[in-house]
Amino acid sequence: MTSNSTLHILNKAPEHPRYQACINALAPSDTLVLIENGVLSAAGNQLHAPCTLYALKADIDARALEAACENLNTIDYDELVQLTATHPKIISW
Amino acid sequence: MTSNSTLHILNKAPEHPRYQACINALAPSDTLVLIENGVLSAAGNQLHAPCTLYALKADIDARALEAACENLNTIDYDELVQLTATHPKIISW
Amino acid sequence: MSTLIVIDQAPYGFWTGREALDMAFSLAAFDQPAAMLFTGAGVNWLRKGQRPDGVGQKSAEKNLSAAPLFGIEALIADEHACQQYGLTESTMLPGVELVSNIRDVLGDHKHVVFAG
Amino acid sequence: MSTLIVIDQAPYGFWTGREALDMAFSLAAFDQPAAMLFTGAGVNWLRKGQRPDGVGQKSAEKNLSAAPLFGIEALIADEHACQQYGLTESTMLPGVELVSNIRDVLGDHKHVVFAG
Amino acid sequence: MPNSLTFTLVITGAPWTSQAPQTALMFATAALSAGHSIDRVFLYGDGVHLASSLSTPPSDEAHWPQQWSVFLKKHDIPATACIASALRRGLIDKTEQARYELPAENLLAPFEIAGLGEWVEGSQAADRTIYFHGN
Amino acid sequence: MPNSLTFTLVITGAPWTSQAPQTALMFATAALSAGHSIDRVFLYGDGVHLASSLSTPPSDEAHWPQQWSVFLKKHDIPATACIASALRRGLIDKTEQARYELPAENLLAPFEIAGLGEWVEGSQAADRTIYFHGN
Repeated sequence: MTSNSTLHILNKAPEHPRYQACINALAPSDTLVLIENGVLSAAGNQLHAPCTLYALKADIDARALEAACENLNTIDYDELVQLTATHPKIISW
Repeated sequence: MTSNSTLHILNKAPEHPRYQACINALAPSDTLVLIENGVLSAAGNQLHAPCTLYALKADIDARALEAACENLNTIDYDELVQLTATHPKIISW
Repeated sequence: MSTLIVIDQAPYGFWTGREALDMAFSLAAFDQPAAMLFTGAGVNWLRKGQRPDGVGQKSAEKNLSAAPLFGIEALIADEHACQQYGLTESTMLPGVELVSNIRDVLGDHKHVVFAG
Repeated sequence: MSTLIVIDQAPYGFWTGREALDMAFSLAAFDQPAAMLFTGAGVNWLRKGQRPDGVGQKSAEKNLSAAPLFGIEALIADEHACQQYGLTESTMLPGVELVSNIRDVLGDHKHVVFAG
Repeated sequence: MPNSLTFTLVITGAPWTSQAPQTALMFATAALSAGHSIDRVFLYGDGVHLASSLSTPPSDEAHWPQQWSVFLKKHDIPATACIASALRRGLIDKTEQARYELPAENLLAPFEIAGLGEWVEGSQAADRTIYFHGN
Repeated sequence: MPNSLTFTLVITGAPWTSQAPQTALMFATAALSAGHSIDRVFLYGDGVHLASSLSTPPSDEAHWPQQWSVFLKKHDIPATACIASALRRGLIDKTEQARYELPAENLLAPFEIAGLGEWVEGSQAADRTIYFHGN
């Protein structure tokens, strides 16, 4: 259980204003999961997250970002559920 | 008739990615009309348009931006129609 | 612990803010503590003197001014966003708390909710 | 003179791009000259090897690859946006023209249209 | 004063999501006042929701589908919702109800459902095509 | 392994506009597989369009309202569309059809229409409330 950390679920492309708002809100003990258009931030080295980071594999595959994401921890929907189970506090951006 | 210039109609707040794309596309001979959330760029001196500029009064009033817009040319819907009539080329952003 | 409803989109152009406000009112109506955070273009909800007759909508300012009556615990605004949009004490609704560190505000609430 | 259909939103997360593509195909079907411009997050339409089975959608790449067959005159991409999203010649669909000055592209077309 | 022109209006933003239908109506009213004509209105993408016969806002709020319906009828302006956008989003006329054996239809008169060809024709024939997008 | 938890899912993004309904369904399926339970699904804002009985995508495309309907029935999960969001957007059940004398109803079973109280109750009662927004 990592009960002191917040799980952030981010589905916005980096040019969306809520993307940067989420990044600014991250604490080092938090966990960030990129889903949907959120995975696009892994393209072109735009991503600078100061905490534990995951990205959803189905969304990476859809957008052909396997190469850009090779240094990220990729997860499937089962692992996303597990992260929500171990984090009592979750923010969907 | 100002047939060489493009009329740009911009309804996005300044933090929307299409806002800056529109501003970047403006030529000095163009005309920009701010409508809807576009008028928010007049607040806080965020607006830097290199061309003729108008803002729609109904949208300024709704958002209480009369003071911020006092140096802008404000127009009503009739004048907006007139601008579309005098500009053969129009881009709605 | 309270629920924080976040509005980060401007009024009139978007409908999401009104639906966020309804969420806050609904929590209060069921005696659940609720606060609201205005950030990004959402701070434009807080400007005094809105006159939306010409755009055929009801006043967002008027809707929001009912928040204390409904029992919303706090209206919190992102200081930086207020500066960006030229909002000062004199142009803003009364009773809004300005904060510079959003991360702390998010940390203070058990639930943090966007309406869309 | 041609109509330029602009896509500035990413595929899969938004539906607008597909409806933009339908507009371009429709123009071509009625023998009206049409070109497409990809800019902002819209350049992500152009990445090779999209496999959207896991998100329950049809391939945007596959849809787009029909453009020359349908008679779309040009696929144009904003060079700067391609750089931002790490798109290179080797990761991009073939036949895309890179441009650095969007203003010129907009100026070259009689109609410039976003789908939403 | 410019000559009388014909306008095609395209609305892509939904009511109760964006301001597009309202701005478009104010624009359309002003265009007619100035002596121009509107040869057609085309709803595309989320804009098709403007043509719902079931929209029921609170009675003290503007009712954009109804306002548009009254305006279109009064001035005899044809208005079309794109069939591909409409079917996906559950906007259905009698013909499509029969074709797909659906339980109801919900298209507000005088809106009709047709293909993108209407848009192509409109934007070729009209002097001006103006788009009203969501925010 | 964590204990079995209850989830409330809130969907605010519309199908054929956003990816939210699809991501939510994948999440919901995975949650049940892991032994968790979903105590309710709440549609809010544009998310109410997921509950349309008239959505008719091309036959070679995913049909998200139908997929959700099958999933909810199979697992006996209650699902509610917010009444205020739904009425404005033309999403109507039999009760509202009668109350407002509307020409049809278009609510897909097993979705129901109810107030935000459902959301308040869900987010208080469930161990986790997860939101699926548009992009």
